[in-house]
Amino acid sequence: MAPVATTFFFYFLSALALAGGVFVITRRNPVHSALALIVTLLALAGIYLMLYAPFVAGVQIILYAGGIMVLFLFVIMLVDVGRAEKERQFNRQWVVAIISATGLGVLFVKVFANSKIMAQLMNKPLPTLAESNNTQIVGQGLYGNYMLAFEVASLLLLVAIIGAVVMAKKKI
Amino acid sequence: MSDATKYISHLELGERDETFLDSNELIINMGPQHPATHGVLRVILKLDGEKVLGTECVIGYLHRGVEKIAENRTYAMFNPYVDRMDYVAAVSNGLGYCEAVEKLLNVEAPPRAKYIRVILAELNRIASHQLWLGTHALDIGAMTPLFYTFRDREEILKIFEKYCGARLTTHAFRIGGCQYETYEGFERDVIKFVDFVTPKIDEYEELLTTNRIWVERTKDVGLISGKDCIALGVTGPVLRASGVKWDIRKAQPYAVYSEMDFEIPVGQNGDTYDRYLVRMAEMRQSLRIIRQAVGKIPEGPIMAKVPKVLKPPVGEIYHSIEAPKGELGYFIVSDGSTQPYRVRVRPPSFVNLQALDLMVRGALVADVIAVIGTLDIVLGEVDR
Amino acid sequence: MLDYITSYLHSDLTPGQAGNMLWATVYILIVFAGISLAVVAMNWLERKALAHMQVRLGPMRVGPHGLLQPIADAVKLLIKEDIIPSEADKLVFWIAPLMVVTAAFTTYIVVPFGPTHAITDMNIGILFMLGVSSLGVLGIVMAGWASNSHYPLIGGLRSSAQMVSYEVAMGLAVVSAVLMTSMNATGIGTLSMIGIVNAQKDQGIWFAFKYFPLGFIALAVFGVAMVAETNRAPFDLPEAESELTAGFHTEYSGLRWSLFMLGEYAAMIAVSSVAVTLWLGGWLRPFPNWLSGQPWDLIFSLFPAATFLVLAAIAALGVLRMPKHAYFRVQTIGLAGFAGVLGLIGLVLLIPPVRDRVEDIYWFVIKVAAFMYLYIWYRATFPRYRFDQLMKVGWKVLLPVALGALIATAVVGVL
Amino acid sequence: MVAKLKGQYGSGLEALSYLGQNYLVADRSLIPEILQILRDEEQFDYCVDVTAVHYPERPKQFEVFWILYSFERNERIRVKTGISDGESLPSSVGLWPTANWLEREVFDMFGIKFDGHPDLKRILLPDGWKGYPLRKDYGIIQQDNEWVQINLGIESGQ
Repeated sequence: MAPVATTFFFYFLSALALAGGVFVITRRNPVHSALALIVTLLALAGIYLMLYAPFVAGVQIILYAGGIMVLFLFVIMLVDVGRAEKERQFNRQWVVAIISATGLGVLFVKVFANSKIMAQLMNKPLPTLAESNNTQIVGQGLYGNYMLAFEVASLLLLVAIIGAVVMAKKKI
Repeated sequence: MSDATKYISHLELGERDETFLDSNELIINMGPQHPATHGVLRVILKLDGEKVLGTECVIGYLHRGVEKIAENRTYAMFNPYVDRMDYVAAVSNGLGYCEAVEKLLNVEAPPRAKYIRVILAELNRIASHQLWLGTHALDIGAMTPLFYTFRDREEILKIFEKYCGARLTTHAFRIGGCQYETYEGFERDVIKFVDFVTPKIDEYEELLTTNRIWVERTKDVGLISGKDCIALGVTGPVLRASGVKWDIRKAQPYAVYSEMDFEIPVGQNGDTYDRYLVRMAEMRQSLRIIRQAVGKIPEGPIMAKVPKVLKPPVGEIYHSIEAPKGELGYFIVSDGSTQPYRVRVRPPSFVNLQALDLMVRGALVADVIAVIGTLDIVLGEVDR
Repeated sequence: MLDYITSYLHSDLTPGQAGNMLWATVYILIVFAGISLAVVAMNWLERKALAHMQVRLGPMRVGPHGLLQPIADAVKLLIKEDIIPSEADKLVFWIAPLMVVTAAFTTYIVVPFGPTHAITDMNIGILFMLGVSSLGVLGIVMAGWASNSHYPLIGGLRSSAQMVSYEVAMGLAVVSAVLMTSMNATGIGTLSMIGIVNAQKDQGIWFAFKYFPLGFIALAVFGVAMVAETNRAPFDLPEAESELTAGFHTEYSGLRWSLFMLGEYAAMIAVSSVAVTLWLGGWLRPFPNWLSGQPWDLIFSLFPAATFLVLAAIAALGVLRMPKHAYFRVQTIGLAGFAGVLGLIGLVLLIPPVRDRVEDIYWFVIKVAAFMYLYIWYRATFPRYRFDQLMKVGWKVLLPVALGALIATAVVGVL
Repeated sequence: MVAKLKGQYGSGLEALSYLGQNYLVADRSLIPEILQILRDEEQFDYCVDVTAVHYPERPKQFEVFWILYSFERNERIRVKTGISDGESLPSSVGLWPTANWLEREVFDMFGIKFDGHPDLKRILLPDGWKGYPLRKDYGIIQQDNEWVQINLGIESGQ
């Protein structure tokens, strides 16, 4: 399908993601923060769709927005929000944060301003991504070339699950 | 008793543990307006997640001072008031009160009246159990049995209506016998009802007894041992489901139960499922009693010779009967005047409700509903 | 412009794939209206069917046999006072029902009512469907939290735990169906909803019967999990009325509450559509192999018209059986009108071009309707599960069974 | 049984029967022991009811009853004692846990205190209510107007 109003959707989704991100860190009510995070995640899923990566978009929705955020909310709802709002926020490292954020920003601007690097990046022919068999390509990649990495990652997750069980259970 | 604290339901509603992440202890107020508390029962639940740590019942929302009213009415005038206590088993209430006053007066109702009393009381027991079954199943989430039981209960209420003009608060009996002779075709109607309802009880059982979810929801829920039942004074089907074979109809027969041939169904485990089975079996036994009573009903007067103005001699009497919910007792003190000096009602629901805390401690919220249902309380009787 | 409109009519793609915005919008409107109508009809049917299972009549007063009851209900809900508790989190309270409805309706983008009768066909169709429908739980959790009251909070917690648990079993069951799509010459499967139905067509077997009983087991697991996902009896714990009064929507009233109901029923239809698409051949007619050939094709294509004509006949019978009394005159006329409309639809469906276009949709709808009937049937039959039992069923029964079916399918497929 | 008890306690205890129902009349001081013996030695393991009667004209204003039943002997017995206003009684919750609510109700209705009761507070009437309704000097339409006005916001509940 031919894309429609690509520029508009790109800026719209980006703005949504940015606004969501800002709200996540500025809201004092943790539930509001979590909801803002959901907006960010959904906007990112939209951007993935624009990048002809529907599989990643789908996984983003089903795992992050539908799964992990539900668990986040689950935990947050059990916490006394009134107390949490009065709690001291975790922003004691704001100096370091500002320095690193500025550094990253400067780097981005530099790269963008440097016409040589940009030209090199832009002139590369974009690989044609077929939307119609994206899932199949991802599947072949994961279970073909990157089999080992995939299995290592799943092992890591298994370890994490066992660790969580051990930590949650007082006696086994 | 050393382990007396086991039976005491007293919530420590003190300060909550105020740590940041560990504050999932929840105090929930269930009722007095709640779909599953069968009226205006209020239960304060202390929860850890969904687990019940303790309960406390707050009752009295329907308190009408029945006992105080009795002291200001004559014996005959108080008779209709007792119907308003356990309003789903009004006949049993009336039966207990009339027999107690008769005892105090030293008169005895004629046999025909006694047979009519037994028939109506057993019909009422079936009606009460049907109402219990419907609402209990509805609490657990099965809607359909409610409509089945209400359809069949209607037939009983029709018989009541034909007999005495009222469906619910019947005021069917008078001190000394019955006021009304049976209407034309009463026996036929009752037998027709017995034939009609016998297969219907199988139908209820078909819906529930082997239903896996029903069994899972009720088996091992609200366990109470026979010993605990006796300690807490729990009577009726709850006691029998815990394996204690005790029924006042057999132990200390009143009316004409001594002439009836029936069995006392007992359970073994004392869980909600057993209580369900016991009540189902009790309905069948009641049908058996009704069939016998209709067959044996003698001719004769329906009213004993009682004076126009009732003046029982000075004295006190305790008389109890097996109401659908358990032991319903009347303790009446007479000072020789036309009005009772003191009437104490020993309500089965009130005493049985005490067992709630023991039965639900450590269970889940959903079990509280099931246990309130299985105790078969009527708030009109709890609060009086 | 005219060309733009008519060009699509000759293509055999969905409007989304063809990139035809106009027709996509038309399809969206049709699907939205159709689902809303289906929800309204479902409301009436559920009450009637449930009532008849419970030896009562159900709605009888508003219109003949209560046919206008849903409309009366809708009007009542719209004009009801909209209450927001003063201590509630207003923004979240406001968004929650919208979230539920949006999630439920968005899934219909990929539901294939026929080979070309879908808004669009995505490469990740089934994944999209599961993902978006799982967003509905966010709305429920938000509603439970925003009400700032204990019962809704417990309802919200229950529903989040329940949905997350059952999504696992549901996902595994879906994967085993997706695995079956790759059992062809190329060995490449598909996640696209239309692709899955086409795979069943090409392989000549509905996946419910493929590798019997493996496909059927997966369908059964999905069938249980989908009831739990949509919070319906016997898994209606988040809104268990006897325990939590009304669960997460205790504090909601009027329009917002009706949005929850709309979302719930739409979600029920959506997951039923998934089950039909994945295992019961979607829009394919029954017995394509056994009863094949031109005459059978014709007979099966007459089914939609026949259904409407039979319904019209039943309604006409109802007209005859109406009491002959002045009081019932309006109702009798109304029922006769209804019978007339049904009969007219039936006659229109006999016209060959209409007949051929509608047949796919008809079979799809019939299969979904069977699932919807199951929902009603469950509700009349089963008591409610307790929370720990619910979790036990989800994790200890459904999950291993689904996993086993998946592995067995893979093994059998490779062999 | 009666003879044995009588031998033990003598004049403080009377065993009577009215209309075929047996009852013991005991002194206030003997109550804890007698109840203990009835439960432990005579197998009266089921406390049917605890209640009271008010006689305002007597010096010992209240008569308190324990109605007991023995499953073993299939027999009922009543124990009664008289106490004056303000006097308290030993709680029998330790003997029969069922007495918990029953004693609370007696307290609620008559104002009789039970020593050693774990949670003696009003049960049927609201916690802040004043007056004990089943006393004879409490009129039938009397009510705690103050409580009604404060808690229900109406002039009167009548």
